[in-house]
Amino acid sequence: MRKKRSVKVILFLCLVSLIIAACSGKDSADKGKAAGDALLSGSWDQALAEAKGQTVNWYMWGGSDAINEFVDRKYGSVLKDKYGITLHRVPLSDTAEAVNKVLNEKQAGKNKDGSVDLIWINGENFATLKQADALFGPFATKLPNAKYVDYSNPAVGKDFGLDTEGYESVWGSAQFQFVYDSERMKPSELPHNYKELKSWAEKHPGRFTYNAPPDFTGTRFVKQLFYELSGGHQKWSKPFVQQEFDAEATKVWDYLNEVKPSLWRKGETYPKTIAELAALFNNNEVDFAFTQDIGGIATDIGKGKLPKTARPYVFDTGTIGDYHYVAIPYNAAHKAAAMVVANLILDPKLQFEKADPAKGWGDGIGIDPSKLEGANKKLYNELKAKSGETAVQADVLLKHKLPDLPAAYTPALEEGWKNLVLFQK
Amino acid sequence: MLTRLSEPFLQVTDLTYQYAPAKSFSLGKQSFTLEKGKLLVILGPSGSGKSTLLQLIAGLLRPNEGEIIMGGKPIHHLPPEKRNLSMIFQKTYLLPFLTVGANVEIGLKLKGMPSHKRRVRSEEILNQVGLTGFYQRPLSSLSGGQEQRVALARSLVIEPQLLLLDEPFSQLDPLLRRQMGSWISDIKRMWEIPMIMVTHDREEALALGDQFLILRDGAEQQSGTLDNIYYEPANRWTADFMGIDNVLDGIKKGTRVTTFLGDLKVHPHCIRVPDGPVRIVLRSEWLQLDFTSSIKATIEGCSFRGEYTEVKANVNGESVVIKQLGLSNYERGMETGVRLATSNVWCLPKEVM
Amino acid sequence: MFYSKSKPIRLMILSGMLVPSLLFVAGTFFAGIFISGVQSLDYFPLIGKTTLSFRVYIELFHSAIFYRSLFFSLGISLAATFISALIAVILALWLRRYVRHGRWLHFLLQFNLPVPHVVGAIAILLLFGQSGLISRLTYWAGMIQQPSQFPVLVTDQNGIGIVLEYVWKEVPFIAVSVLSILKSWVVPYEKQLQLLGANAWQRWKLVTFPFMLPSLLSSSIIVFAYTFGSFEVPYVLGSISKPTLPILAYQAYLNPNLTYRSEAMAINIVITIISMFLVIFYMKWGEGYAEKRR
Amino acid sequence: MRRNGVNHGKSYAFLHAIMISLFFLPFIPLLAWSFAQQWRFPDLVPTVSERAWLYVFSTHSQVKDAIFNSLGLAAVTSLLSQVVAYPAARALGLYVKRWNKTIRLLLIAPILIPGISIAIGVHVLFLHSGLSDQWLGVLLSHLIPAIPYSIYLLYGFYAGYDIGYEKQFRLLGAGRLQTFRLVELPLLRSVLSLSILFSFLISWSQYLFTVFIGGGNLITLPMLLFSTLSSGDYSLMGALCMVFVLPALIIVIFSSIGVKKDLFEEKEASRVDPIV
Repeated sequence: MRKKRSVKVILFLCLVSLIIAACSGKDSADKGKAAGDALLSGSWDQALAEAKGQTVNWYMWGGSDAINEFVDRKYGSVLKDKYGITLHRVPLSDTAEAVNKVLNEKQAGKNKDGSVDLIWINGENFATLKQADALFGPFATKLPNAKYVDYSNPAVGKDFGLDTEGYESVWGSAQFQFVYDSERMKPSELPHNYKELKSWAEKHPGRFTYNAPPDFTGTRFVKQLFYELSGGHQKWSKPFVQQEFDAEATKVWDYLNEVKPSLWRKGETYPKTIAELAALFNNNEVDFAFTQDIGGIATDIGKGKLPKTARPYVFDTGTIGDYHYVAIPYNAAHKAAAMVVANLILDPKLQFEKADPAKGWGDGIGIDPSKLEGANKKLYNELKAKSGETAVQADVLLKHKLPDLPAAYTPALEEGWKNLVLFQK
Repeated sequence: MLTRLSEPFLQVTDLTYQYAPAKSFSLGKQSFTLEKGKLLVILGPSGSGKSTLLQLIAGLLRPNEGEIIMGGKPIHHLPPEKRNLSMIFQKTYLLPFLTVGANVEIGLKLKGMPSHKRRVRSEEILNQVGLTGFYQRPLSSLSGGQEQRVALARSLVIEPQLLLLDEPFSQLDPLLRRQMGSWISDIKRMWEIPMIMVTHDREEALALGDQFLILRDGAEQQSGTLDNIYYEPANRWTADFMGIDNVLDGIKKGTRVTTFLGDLKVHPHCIRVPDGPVRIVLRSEWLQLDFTSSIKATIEGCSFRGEYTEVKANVNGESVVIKQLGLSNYERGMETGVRLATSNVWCLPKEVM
Repeated sequence: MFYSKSKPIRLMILSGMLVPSLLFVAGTFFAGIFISGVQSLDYFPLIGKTTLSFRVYIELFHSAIFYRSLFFSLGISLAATFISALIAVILALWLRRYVRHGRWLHFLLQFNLPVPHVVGAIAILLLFGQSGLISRLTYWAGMIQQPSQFPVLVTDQNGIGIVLEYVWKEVPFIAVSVLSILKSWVVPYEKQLQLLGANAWQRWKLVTFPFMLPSLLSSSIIVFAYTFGSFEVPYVLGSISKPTLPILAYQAYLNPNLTYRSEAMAINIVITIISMFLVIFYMKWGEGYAEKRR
Repeated sequence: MRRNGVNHGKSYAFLHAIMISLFFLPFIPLLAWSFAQQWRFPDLVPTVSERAWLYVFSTHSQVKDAIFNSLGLAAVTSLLSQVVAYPAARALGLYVKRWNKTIRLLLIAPILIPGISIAIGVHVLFLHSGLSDQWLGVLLSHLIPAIPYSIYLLYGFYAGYDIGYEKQFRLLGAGRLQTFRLVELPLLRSVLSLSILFSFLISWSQYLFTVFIGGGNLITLPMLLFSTLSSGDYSLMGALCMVFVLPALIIVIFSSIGVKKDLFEEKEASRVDPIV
């Protein structure tokens, strides 16, 4: 049988398909934008009507089962029952994945029917998307529940120094806290700034570590160090300048490299996630863990992830706290439903449930308590009264709260840490 | 089916087949006819194209040219399953996951015969091949010969118009082989099925065949009846292939030929061979040792072959092979004589050798 | 299959049988590699880069981290393949004695063949971690007082945890393929040799080993290729300061900064080229022997 | 070879002990964690809770959807890959002589090329052709390793296949389809089921392709497992792992009792696994 010709034909066909595949799919249509504009100018009822029956793909960091459960169970059922919206939570290990996805779609010219409807976001991820013109909005102030939010407060209205301009809607707040075990340590022994932390670590070799940037809290741990060593947060609220940054960052790298031999595993490796750090703490391998939950660590204690005697506290030099938001990509397929979700999660009752460690996960509220009235006000006061020894007092937290660095510093710190600390022998 | 007697049952005309150009082998124009109840043996060494020819008839290969007419109808364009013939291969190709009965009746099943009728027919045919009561048996319980008989039953039960056999017994031991041969003869007689068998085994071929076709490198060397191929080899190669041990030089003149065995009479069919140097082909069984003979010979060696003794003798400086029935033991160097046990000899022109 | 068809038609049918799979593999796999290749050469029309350059490769080949990852990956694969092969051969030689009553043993041997690698990795993590089950057992045995005294076996600098997982998973794979040869081919040859007066070592050297070599080789190549390119296992069990090559590619690809994209693609191409060599080795040695044997 | 050695019993038991501990041991912590409420360092036994399992089976969790997605994808992948692989394997094993090895090299290459390289390249390709984030795209991406794998397995069968069976049956009056159904398929059965099972497993345990091409829209079990991994919920991780190995377990049990011929015993043994 003569195979030679058939083989040639086959190879030729393959080549053709290869070329077609490589060249195809650059069609771009901008019809999506028009629909989005109508949504922004229309009434809320119209948005509700449009949202009915839609499915919202909410991309969010999936590293906490308490959050996952709250979102699925609480928001999911309210959305389904009240608005006829199906909530589809997409778990991510890093929000950058979702950012990447939207940018990829934009590159590929997929300007409508994008796969991401809503992203849990803040900081440099928001900055990246906003600067790439890949966000839908301004929609935040269009939401009925925006009346509870004080966007004039710079801490809310600015995200890592970047004006949100209504392109993201607030969801909650968080502040970095250290966690120790009151059974292992007396409060008097605790370090209260990075200087003390270093000498504590050197006295207790192998008992301290931090989760590696770019994990969110890990980066934040390095940022706070950066503040302390460079003389405070005030001088960094301006745009990023490489030379100025490098001059001060060196101190950070030196500090971290000096403390390295005293760290867990001699700093050869670090926990990848905040959860891994918590597990080390729980197994008595290290003496400190971190948390971001303003409402306290009762949720994690209840789940057995932290010992019952674990307590949170903050450094005297302060810790970084901020708001976190949700944003809608410019090409989202279900913008109306995404807006309904963004509005729903601002509902005071749900905000309080989320902040309650017993019902939610102790996340700080995103709304402004002074804007509350009547029953909501009462609920807020009840919530405030609840926090026990597993949480830091709200006024203490507020007193020690530091703003986050402008977004451009984050990749610089993360890259620097990777190259000058992690890979440094 | 009624066919006019003058027309043969199977008529193959100018069949050719060419393998992919890379392979040089091709089957040249082949033509033959076959009557009902006869068995045609296609003989040839491996690579001679005999299997190709059989597969062309079966429909497993599509001929480049030529036609096959069976029962008055052309069949060369039909797929194998529409040709109404059956074939038995070297391997039995019985399906290991079916019982004996299921294997036998599979052809009937394919034709859509209801299962109780199938069973009756299969049991009947199993009886005929001597496997009564094997219907329910698993295939693994059979011996080699039994498997071959099941395969035979499976081919016969569909009542084919033509049975093709592709070296069917070459995997069996000699005793079983002979037994299977007699089965085939019986079936041919009882069922009157025309058969075509391919083999490279001369003994088997001669025992079973009515008609013969000898192939070499895709070309026909000789065809004809048993007498033709036994007594009258068409050329030196056929002579060798048919196991003729003695090929002697001779000078032909008219109806006589002169050799070192003496002056011999030429077979009547060989008169046409031009006078001059020729070759004489002489079967070893036509020579006998005889002390009284005038042709003197010296024994060079002998070996016993089970039923006969093959003796090598030197006659006038030339070696000849002689077959003696039974066991005989001759000393090397013994002086004796040779006698020719035939009245005439077959000779071939020298240039065809 | 198509006996009654003429040659051109048969050729068409044959092409029809092969074209879908070839087209599929070409249209997805080879097209994907093609695009990786193009992007690794800094070709991004969408952000205005339309000239090809080897910039990324030059940078890559000057990066210490790249080399460290490359050699780390190769080292892990080599160690995993070698240890697995060694244990597998010993296990197979041992197991062949029990061919008769080997049903249950076979079940055991096959048990983790279809278990996904991620599960294996997590299991190793929970077993060999410093606060894992084995560490706890040694604590109760009084050998250690706290987790940090237990040897570092996972997320370690030398990839011990990763190798452990691979060995656990691949030993049965190699053993099963070697065993099938040992059971079917070797015995008569060994007996023959024994009759010729060969002792156990000579029998191993002259018959057993050469016979199992092809299947050992082909399964080892498969193991090497898999362990070299696996992402999940080092992701779970690797130290973040010692990324393997696939992890490096993954991190670079996920970086929102597009300049890292071409780096990811370049690493990708390096991985592909190394693996392509393995494919060729496989076709040459692994399969060649198998066919000869048949 | 000491077939009848005296100390068989002892070494046999020893072998058993070693193999059991080697291959089963790692599953113990997984199973134990799945029932753990809290399990801090020195404790050998966890405080028991069925929370993780309740979550797995609760209607709110994504686990159920993930199982269905994974099952559906794996089932369609394994069937489609047989459909594409069967003719190619048959053509390569029986008919195509010229260029045979080269074609096989091209077709089998995706098995040995790491998933990460393929996934990244194919992701970009699918982004351009609009296949990413689509069910179809994910399916196609799962087929990339599955089809070559099936070709590889089935080719092994056809390379040693005696086509005489088919010839014989055509001559007994069977058409092409009948021959396929009555002869080829039964002979192919054990290899085919192996190919179906393993392409199923390839899809079932696929993470990178699903995450890249599906972009998270299509949640499968491996994706849940990875996101649970970063959340540090070991109990849920243990439970998900147990769910995840279930098909593997069923297959092994099925293979050791159901099928007459041992799935792994023959030549195919060298053709299973490591992609999974």
